[in-house]
Formats: sequence, structure tokens, C-alpha cells
Amino acid sequence: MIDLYIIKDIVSWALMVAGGIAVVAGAIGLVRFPDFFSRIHAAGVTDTGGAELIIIGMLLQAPDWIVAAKLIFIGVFLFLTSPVATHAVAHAAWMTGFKPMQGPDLRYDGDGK
Amino acid sequence: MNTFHVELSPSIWLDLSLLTMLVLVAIAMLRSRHLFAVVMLSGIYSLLSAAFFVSLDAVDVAFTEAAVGAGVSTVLMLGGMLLTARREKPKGAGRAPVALAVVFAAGAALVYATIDMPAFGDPNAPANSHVGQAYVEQTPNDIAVPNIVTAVLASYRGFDTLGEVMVIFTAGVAVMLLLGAGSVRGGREVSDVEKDESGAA
Amino acid sequence: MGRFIILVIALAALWLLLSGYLDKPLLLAFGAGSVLFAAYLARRAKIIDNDSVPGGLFPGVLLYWVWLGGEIGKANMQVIRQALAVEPKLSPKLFLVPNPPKTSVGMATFANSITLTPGTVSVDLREDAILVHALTEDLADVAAITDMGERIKKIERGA
Amino acid sequence: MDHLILKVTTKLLFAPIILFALYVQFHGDYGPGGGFQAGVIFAVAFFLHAFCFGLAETKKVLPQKALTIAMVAGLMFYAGTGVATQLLGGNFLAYTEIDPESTHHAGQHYGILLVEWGVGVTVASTMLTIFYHFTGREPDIDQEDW
Amino acid sequence: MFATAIAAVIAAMVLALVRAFAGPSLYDRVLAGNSFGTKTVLLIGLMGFITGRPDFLDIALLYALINFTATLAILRFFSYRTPKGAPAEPASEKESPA
Repeated sequence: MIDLYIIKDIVSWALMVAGGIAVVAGAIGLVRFPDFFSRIHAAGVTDTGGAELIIIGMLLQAPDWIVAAKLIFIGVFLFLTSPVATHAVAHAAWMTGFKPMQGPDLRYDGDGK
Repeated sequence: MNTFHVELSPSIWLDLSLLTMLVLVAIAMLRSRHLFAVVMLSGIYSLLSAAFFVSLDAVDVAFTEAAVGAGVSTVLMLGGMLLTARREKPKGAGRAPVALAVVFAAGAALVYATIDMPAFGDPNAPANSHVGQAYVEQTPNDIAVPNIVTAVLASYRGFDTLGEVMVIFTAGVAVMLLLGAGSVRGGREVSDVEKDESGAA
Repeated sequence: MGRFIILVIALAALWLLLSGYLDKPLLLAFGAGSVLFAAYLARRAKIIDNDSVPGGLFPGVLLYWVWLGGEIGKANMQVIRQALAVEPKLSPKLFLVPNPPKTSVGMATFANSITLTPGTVSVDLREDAILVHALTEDLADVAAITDMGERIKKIERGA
Repeated sequence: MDHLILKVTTKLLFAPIILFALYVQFHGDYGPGGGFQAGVIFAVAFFLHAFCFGLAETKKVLPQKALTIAMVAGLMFYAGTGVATQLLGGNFLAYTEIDPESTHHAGQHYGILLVEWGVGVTVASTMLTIFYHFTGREPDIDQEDW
Repeated sequence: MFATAIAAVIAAMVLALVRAFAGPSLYDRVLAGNSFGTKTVLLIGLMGFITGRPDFLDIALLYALINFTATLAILRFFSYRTPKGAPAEPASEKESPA
């Protein structure tokens, strides 16, 4: 029985570390990437990969089913809303005339329409 | 009175990093002239301070700060901003040496005053040893509600809360009176935007 | 009316999972009242339709989510590699992807799936196509994204 | 295609958010939360509705007249609880009078629940009233514009 | 294990703040703010586990909701009356490619 707990802990550790790496990498991308539209992708890494991995890691450590249920709600809620918020930002920027950089040389030229 | 020392535990580092971020956000808010950015940063500020309240174990306060500070006040400030200009009037960065000196003196006095304050979490501090302790000890006997904050809010200090509700009600009534539900227009849609388009945009 | 009942059952399950107090009659009574009140407001807002109660999508959508999780993992690796690279090789691209799903909830799922997969973001939703922004040429894989749409269409048909 | 994604998501989340608000309202004695927070969350559900469908639609669901009545009713509910305890022979807001025979302070519990309900109703309706008045003065924002 | 994750989340929060301060356009700030909110949700969940009071998850759930609403509110009100075809902030397009 004790083995099961050790396995659970190891899996939790792995998920947390992977999630932590994803969160930090997304944030680094958010700072480093050259234009608004490419930063969206970096933020997406944090919102999906990072958040969900950490939440699953917490889920394995949940002391009872009620905590697990709430964690699942948070996970599903983020899963539903974060793409909507991201899309809303991108759409609003697009509608107000932001043009993304295009091509490997990162120039603002194509209109994409 | 036995002495009480605070160790530099990991949670202290957490608090310190949250507080540092709070100060940074506050400075950024001061320096920005774009009102939308200020509102957004104040939302971030609320989220951060609520996270700080969670780390201080003040769950109910954090709950309120998250709901009211980050949610409703952001929305209401934005709604209010539609009725006015979007940018703060640019003011030259003035130099006021007297004011600066006063601010520094007051700040130094406050910092000096903190030296006498009881340590963080000290059980002998006045806040923890009189009223607070009485509430914690008596709630199970008097009210038998698991959440002591609710017991204090709604029962021990029911009058205060009635006053608070009255304040909120008054705010609502004031907005209704100022913005027209009770006016001669009878709350009909007001469209005075076209006229001051140039002034507002 | 059928949708209303499904919504009430789903909300009741949500209440029980949130509350966790199954042995206090007072709270259960409040729960019953709350569920009915929330469902009544939803009906008053006239939003009980296939979008808010997409019963038809179940259970296919659960399998789809598992598959999507794998895709998200793969795409995450690529974006993280770009973010941590010493010299990121970005080649952003805007392109149109056909939009196979027919119902509005299917289209929304499709657009959200594109956004959820890091490296691609749905920028503009049009009648029959979605404008997508991709981080690199590799990620701008129209065939793979269309395949994702076809999967959602298949789930819709099962409805 | 005016914000289809937002509309679908809001439709999906609307009823659960209201339920969450009521959960916070009624579990104030057991965990964090209470009337103030619940009222605000309730209002947030309608803010979302207004963002996605326009303020005119939201006003159809929850008209200003109903909110005005609710504002007063909530406050009266709170004060009325106090008056009721007076009529039962106690002091203003002395909840023990609601159920004096109870050995486990049921009167206090009921009193707190009643008062919190008054708080929740007042806060929710006031927040929505302020929101309606702030945003209702502008012509509605076109769905294509954001 | 929770402490490790908290450290990572705090580091990411600082980076998101950098982007929120730097801008250059309001959309960058909104994006950073939204991302910051997601990290706060994670932070509060993790803190609940560390202090052994998982009822904090209610707060985390509320945060996720508030963060979503606030983001939509800023977008909805900001785009309003911004002339189409013109960048929201003149300086934003002059940013030099990295």
C-alpha cells in the first residue's frame, strides 16, 4: 500500500515540475517574443500546459473527494475560459487594426485577408 | 510576557515577494497616464493583495477583495470611464521640494513607529490578546457557527453590518439620482454622447 | 422542457459537489431552491438551447478532450523550445482554415481548440472559415487543424 | 459571426455562476464567503451577459424596476429581522429569540442566514443598478467593434 | 513539491508584470494581466495545500471567474470608439523586431 503513495508522490512531483517549467517558459516567452500576436502564443503555454499540469499534480494530492471536485472545476473552468479570453484579446486587437508580423524575417507587410 | 521571534520561513519569503510586487504595481499605476492601463493594473493590484490576504490566512477578506476589488470595481470604473475622458490630462512633472520633504519625513516617522510594533503573528500583541481572543473563545458557546468571521460580522457586530448595507444602498440611490433614473426623463435612454464626441474621445 | 430538466440535474450535481454537506437538510433545501432559481434565471434569459446544454456532445467530447490534451502537450513542447531558445526562429503566419462544424457550439469548440493548442490562435471567426495566426511555419499545418475540425464534426453528427 | 465564441461560453457558464453565487451565499457559516461576496458574484454573471448580448438584453432579463424593489427589500429584510426579534421579546437583532428553546443555538444560525440573505439581495441589486446606470448612458457598443 | 511550484509561479508572475509594465500596447498589458490572473489562481490553490486548508479552492475558483470577466470588460470598453484601421496606441507599431 505504501508503494502506491510513493508512486503518487513521484507522479505529482513530475507533474508539478513540468508545470512549473511550462509556466516559467511561457512567461519568458511573454517577455521575449517580438510582437503582440506572437506573445499570445507564449501566454497560451502558461494557460494550458502549465496550469493544467499543476492542477493535475494537486489533484493527485487531494485529501478528499470534495477538494478533488473543486480542483476539477477549476481545471475545467480554466480550460473553457482561457481560450475564450485569449481569442477575445486577439480578436479585439485585430478589429482595431493591429497587424501581426509575418514570415521568417518578421516584417509587418502582409494583410492576411 | 515572553518574547516572540519571527523566523525567515518560506512563507515569509512568499509574503515579501508578494509585497514587493504590490509596491511595483502601485508605482506603475502612479506613473501611467493611460486610464485603461491604470484600471487594468489596479485589477492586478487587487489580485495580488488578495493573494497576500490568503497567505495571511484572512480567507474572508481575500474573498471580498477578489470579488469586489478585482471584479466589480474594475467593471464599474471602466463603465464610469466611458462617461469621461480616457487619458489623464498630461501634467508636467513638477518639482515640489517641500512636499517631497514632508512625504519623506512622514514616511520616516511611520517606519520609526513600526519598530515598536509587535512582531508579525505575536500572540501577545494587543490585537490578538483581547477582543480577538474573546471572539475565538466564545463563538463556539454563543453562536455555534464554524466560520468565526461570519459570526462576528452578522451577530456580534450585526449593527455595523446593517450600517454597511445601508452605505451600499445609499451609493446605489445616489447613482440613480445623479444619473437619471429618478429624473424628469423618467429613466429613459439618455443620448447626449453625439454632442460632446470631441470632448470625450 | 427536456433541456430544462437536464440543466436542473446538472446544476444539482454541481451544487452537491461544491457543497459536500449531504447530511444537512437545511443546506440541501437551500440547494434545491438555488438550483431552481438559477435554472429559472437561465430560462428567463432565454439561453437554454443547444449552446448552453450541449447534451448531444456527450460522451464523444470527453474522448475528444483526451485527444486534444495530447495535441496540446505536443504543441506546448514546440512553443517552449522557441521561448527558451537562444535565438528563437519565429516565422509568424496568418492563414485561413476551413470550418467544418455546423452548429454554433461545434464552431466555438473548434475555435477554442485552435486557441488552446499553443502556437495557433484563432483571430477571426467567419462564416465558413477561421483566420488563424501561427507562431512558426511548422505549426501552421492546415491539414492537421482541418482534421481537428472533422473530429468535432463527427461528434456533432453523433448528437 | 459576432462573437460566437463568447456567446456560447457565456450561455454555458451563466447558470453555473449564479449557482456558485448562491452556494457562497448559503455556505457563509461554514466556509469563506457570505452575503457581500455572493451579491457581487451574482452581479458578475449579469455583467458577463451584458458584455456578450448587450445591455438591452440584460435589462429584459432583470429590469431596473425589479432591481429597485430588490434594493429596498433586501435592506428591509435585514432590518425586519431585527424588528422581528424585538417583537419576539428580545433586543434588536438578538437572534436567540428566534428559537429560544434550542440547545445548540439554532436561533443564532437562522438569524445569521436571514441577515446574510438581506445583505446578498441588497448588494447584488445595487451593483447591477450602478452598472446599468454607468453603461446605460452610452449607446450600445456594436458587436463588431471589439 | 508545492514550494517548488510556488517558486516557479512567483517567478512567472514577476515576468508577466514586466510585460504588463512595458506594454507597449494596451493589448499586451491585457494579455499579461490575464496571464497573471491565471498564475494567481494557481498560487492560491498551491498555498491552500501548503497551509493545509484546501477550502481556499473556493477563492481560486472565484479568481478564475473574476479574471475572465475583468479581461472581457477591459476589451469591451476599450475597443469602443477606437477608430477602425488605426492602431490603438500610436507607439505600438514602431516597436523594433527582436
